[in-house]
Amino acid sequence: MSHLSLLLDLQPAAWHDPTQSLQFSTFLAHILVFLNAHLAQKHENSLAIFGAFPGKSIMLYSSIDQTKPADRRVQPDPNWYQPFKTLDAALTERIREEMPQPSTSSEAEELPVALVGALAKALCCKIIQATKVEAPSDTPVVMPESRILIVSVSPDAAASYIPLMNSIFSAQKLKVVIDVCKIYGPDTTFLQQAAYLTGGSYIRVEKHESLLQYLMMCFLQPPSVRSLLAVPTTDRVDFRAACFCHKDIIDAGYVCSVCLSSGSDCF
Amino acid sequence: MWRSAFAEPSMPKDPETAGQQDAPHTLIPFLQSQSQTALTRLYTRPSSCLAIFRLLGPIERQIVMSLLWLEGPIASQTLNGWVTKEGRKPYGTALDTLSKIQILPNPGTRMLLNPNFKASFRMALTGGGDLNSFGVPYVSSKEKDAERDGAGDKKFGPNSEHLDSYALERWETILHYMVSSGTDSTPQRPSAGVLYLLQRSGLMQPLPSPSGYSTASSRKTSQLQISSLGFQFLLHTPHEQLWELLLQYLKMVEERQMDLVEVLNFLFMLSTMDLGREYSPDNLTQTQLVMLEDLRDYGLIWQRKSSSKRFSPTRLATTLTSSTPLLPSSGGGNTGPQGFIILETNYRLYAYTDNPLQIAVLNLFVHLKSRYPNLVVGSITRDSVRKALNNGIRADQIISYLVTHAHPQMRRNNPLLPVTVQDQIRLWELEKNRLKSADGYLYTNFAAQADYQVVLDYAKQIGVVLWENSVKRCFFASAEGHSNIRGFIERRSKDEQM
Amino acid sequence: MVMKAVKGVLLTCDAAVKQILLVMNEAQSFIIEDLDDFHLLIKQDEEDRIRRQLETELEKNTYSLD
Amino acid sequence: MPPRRAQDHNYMAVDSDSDDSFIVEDGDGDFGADRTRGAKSKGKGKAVQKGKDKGKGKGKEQPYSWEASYTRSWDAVQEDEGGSLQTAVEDLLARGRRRRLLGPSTAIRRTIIRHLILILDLSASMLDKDMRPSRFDLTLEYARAFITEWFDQNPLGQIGIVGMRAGLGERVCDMSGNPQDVLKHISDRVKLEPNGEPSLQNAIEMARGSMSHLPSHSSREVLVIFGSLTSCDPGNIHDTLDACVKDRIRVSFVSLAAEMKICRDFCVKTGGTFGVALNEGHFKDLLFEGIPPPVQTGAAATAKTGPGNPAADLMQMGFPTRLPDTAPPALCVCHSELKTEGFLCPRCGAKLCDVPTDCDICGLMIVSSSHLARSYHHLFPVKPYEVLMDKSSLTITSPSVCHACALPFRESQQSKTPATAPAEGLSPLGRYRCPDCGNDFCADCDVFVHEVMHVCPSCHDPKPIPQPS
Repeated sequence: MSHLSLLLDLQPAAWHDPTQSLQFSTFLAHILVFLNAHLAQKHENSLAIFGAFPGKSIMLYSSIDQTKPADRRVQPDPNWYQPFKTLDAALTERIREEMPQPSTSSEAEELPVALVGALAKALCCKIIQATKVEAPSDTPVVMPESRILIVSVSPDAAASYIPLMNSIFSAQKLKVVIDVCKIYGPDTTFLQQAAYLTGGSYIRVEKHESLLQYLMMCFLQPPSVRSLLAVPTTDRVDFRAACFCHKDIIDAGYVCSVCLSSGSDCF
Repeated sequence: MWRSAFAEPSMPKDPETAGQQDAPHTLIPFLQSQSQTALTRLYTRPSSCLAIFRLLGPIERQIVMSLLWLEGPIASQTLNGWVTKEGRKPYGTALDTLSKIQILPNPGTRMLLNPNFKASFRMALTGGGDLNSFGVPYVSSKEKDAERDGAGDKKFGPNSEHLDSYALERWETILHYMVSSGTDSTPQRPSAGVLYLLQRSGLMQPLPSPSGYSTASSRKTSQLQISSLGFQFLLHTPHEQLWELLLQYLKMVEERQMDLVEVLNFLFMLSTMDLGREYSPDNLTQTQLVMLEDLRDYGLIWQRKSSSKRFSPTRLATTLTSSTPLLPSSGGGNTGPQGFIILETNYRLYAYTDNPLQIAVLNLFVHLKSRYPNLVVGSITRDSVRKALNNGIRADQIISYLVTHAHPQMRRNNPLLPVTVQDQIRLWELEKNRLKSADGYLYTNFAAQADYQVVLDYAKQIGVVLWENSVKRCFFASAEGHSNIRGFIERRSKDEQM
Repeated sequence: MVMKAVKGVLLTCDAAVKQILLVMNEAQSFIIEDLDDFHLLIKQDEEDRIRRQLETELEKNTYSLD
Repeated sequence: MPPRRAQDHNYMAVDSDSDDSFIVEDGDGDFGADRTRGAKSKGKGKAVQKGKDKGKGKGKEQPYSWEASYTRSWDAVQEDEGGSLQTAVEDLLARGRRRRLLGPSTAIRRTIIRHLILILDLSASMLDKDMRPSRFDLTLEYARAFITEWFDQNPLGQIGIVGMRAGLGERVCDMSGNPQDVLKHISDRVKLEPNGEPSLQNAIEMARGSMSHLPSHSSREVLVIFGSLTSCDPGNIHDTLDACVKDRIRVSFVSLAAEMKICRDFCVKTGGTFGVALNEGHFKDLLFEGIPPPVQTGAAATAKTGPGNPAADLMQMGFPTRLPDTAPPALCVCHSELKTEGFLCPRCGAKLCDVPTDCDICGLMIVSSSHLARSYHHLFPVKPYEVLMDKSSLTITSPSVCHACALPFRESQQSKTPATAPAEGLSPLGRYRCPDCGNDFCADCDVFVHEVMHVCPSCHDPKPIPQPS
């Protein structure tokens, strides 16, 4: 069994931009099919979806805890597998609730999305789930091999560098693979490092209309299968740090021996 | 610590490697043997596609998924490009399986999924269509108005606990009947249909009755007795057992004039149903209505009464396509997915269970000494093992059973079972067949070495020589070779005379 | 050519069992020919009896704790 | 000159006559141990207790390990009257929390750039079997684990290894920043087969020499794993001690046999830590206490010698770009082999196999930013969460599920009966509140956040990160 945590970068500015070739509705549809495909893989596959909104991160859906009333409220549909229906209904509903409208919250858009929070929560859930799995006995239980898929549209938030790296390292310790699917915006160095350090793959979707195909071929298979069916891995990661004072990326500079704050010529 | 002189018993697979050496599901070969038209019909229903997809191995699944959303065919090289070096072999076998079950008809050059499969599987993922292939939920009239004012359905028919207990009770009735059939104790008999199935599958055989063997009578009256196949069956995991029975059921389908595709469709529909929900049998075909009763006997389906207009699948049914232990507590509660057996180097065995079925199974090869509320103490003795061996159980099966049901405490030590006990069990098995016998003829008293040589060579050609001794100038050949050898010799003697 | 074909059952066994069989043969002969250390040729109809007898014989030589 | 056996007590003292001083110091030594000990060593607290007893020399209640009866490990865990292990487990949790609370919560100054010389005793005394399988094997095993973990926590540090064998100090492995290099040198035990007498002075002098050139901002540490009770030195070892003090080299000892006055002196004077290993587990704990970067202010307090407050000077570093293995192959400057993947020095563009390292061409120190980032959590630790003891602190709006894992809080049933009130530092509501963002977290998440992740799930949401003060 494998566990997938999906991190959706829901930056309204990016998604409500009419000029983009990929509309949010279609994007959501693709994601839903992808999630269904993941659930379809095995009866035991589990799923957790987190939304990174400007300034806050929310768990949108989790197949682990059945406490959610949403499960039962949806009427069964004779033409659709029940879990799929539950998931889709719940997810779309939650996103509609949480997604800030661009017109209403203009100042909220200024904030970068809370990717770190979402990532941290995803890891917490992973560890909790792990402890839950191991609860019955101390035998080497078949731990669900879990991975995290980050669908990112917004650029790096230099402010969140350190916490982001910390959570990446903990993911490394937990052997959680982090995949990154970049849809809009410039390549994010931080996420590239995340993918590189955890052995995931960082893929930039060029042709948006075939997003689903990208998802299916690159991000669906669990790590154990990747050793047999290769996936494009990260190329050209850049390991430059951010200058602490101007927050811009430097490739050679000075590092304080005490606090390790790195800077270019500014000090 | 000295290693076992024999092959280690297969340890539980770790998730990493599990992806690579997954044995194909028992159903896959059966599907492969089916006709193309049948499969194509099968693939018209989304639920069946989903279920079959789940039975496939991880690589097959990935291949299907990669191809699913492509409109046109792609060159096979494109996909080969993704395969790593160590992935080649499993990839090849995966393609083979897929083509055999007609999902990927000809993977040789251009890859294109079976159109029906593609269409319905897409439908399964995205929803839609009007095939009702995931079962029509039962909606009573008052619930209908309840929905209208949005209150949702409050009553869910039976709750899952009740379903579990029911399924467990039914299932263990069958197994328990098998176990204790040899002994004098007479537990409650499963329904006639089940008995017939057990007998047909060769898991049980009728006691030789003076009236002479006849299916009709033996089905009703004569006492059934478990066969060696049955004993082996008992040591399998519930999941395997269930599928073995179902496969047998499928094999019997034709002679019962049932439509195989409909049967499969129904099974797969059950497997995708929602536990604890009630479904209405209205739009089931005649065949499937018949199945409804059979499966009720096996404990896959629960109905308030045979005539009721609704049914709900039990966990046995809904987890058909999963690999998890079928019933949350497959017996007695305190065992669960974890094991319950502790085996010591001194051949003593402690089983933390109060489940009569498990105790009965243990009784097959363990000499049980004392019984406590939740603990059974026994020891593996030569006699107890020999009894099992005489019943046709093999040593490996005993060992694998002990391994799979070993108590968490045991999993710490490696090898999991005490090596002494393992080897001893195997030795006892060897000891049983110290004497091998073969019918045949001893050819001896050859006048000339040449003759001997010629005949021997010929016999070797047709591969019937079991023993030879050139000094004594004689050899032993199995009976079936005799006619040929005699013929050969006669021909030669003719040649010599002329 | 001159040769002879004898119908029978070829028993393959270890040396110990063979000795037991030889002893049993004293009581009631069933061995057609003693081929070598591990092989015997015996009368076809005798096989079952031999097996049963051997079984009991071996049982005599096994001891268990309880 | 032939090494002269140090006889009189000025040079060396066996523990028997240093008991009185020992007990006290060992006491607070253990306290320090409890503070800095890693999560893995929970439940070893008991071992420390025994430590004091054994410290009293021939303690009545705790016999020496070779005369101890079979230790029944299950006695270590007590069940409560309900027969459940709940209380025992909670106690462990609480201990972990209390340890964290003791730890500093604000940004503190630690030496990040560390240089450590690991001195292994390879004298005949290491062949003793009082630790299974033998002192020597155990030491090697733990040394490997130590090095791996050390580099994981101090990616910018460097380790060298010196062995004490046959009265000489021999360099097992030069200073290197690459774990594989170091591990390679102590991989085969045959080359390190112990024999002869150890010589502390020779070894420490050698270590001192190899660290003399280091810049001021980097720490100089020596960690001695010492198995014997004697040391045969060519000269007066106290001179070496003074020299170490002068060079601000921090010497720590882990003794496998017993306390020696000279070792204690080394630690006290140079601000190191001293410990006598009671059993295998304790040995590992003592060793691993050396892993987290030392607090500089703390070091200044303990010894006049410690680097009080060195000016925070700047090191020039380069952050390379990693080439994928699809890149055109080129010669690397370190081994001059054809390689496709590698790292490019930003200044001279030379190709390097592995970071961190110094560029062989332009001498620039090459680190990847992730190496820097690895050390950050030492500098900006997550504030310990407040324990919510009673419902008074809850408002109607406070959510019923953990902010991180979205699971409902588990209220411990112990809280019902005051008789078995949970240990201090353990919330009966199972809630732990972050002082900054004011969100509640469950016990598991609390432990995970502080011991593994070092990120509060909600503090960093929109706000800028706390700048190092």
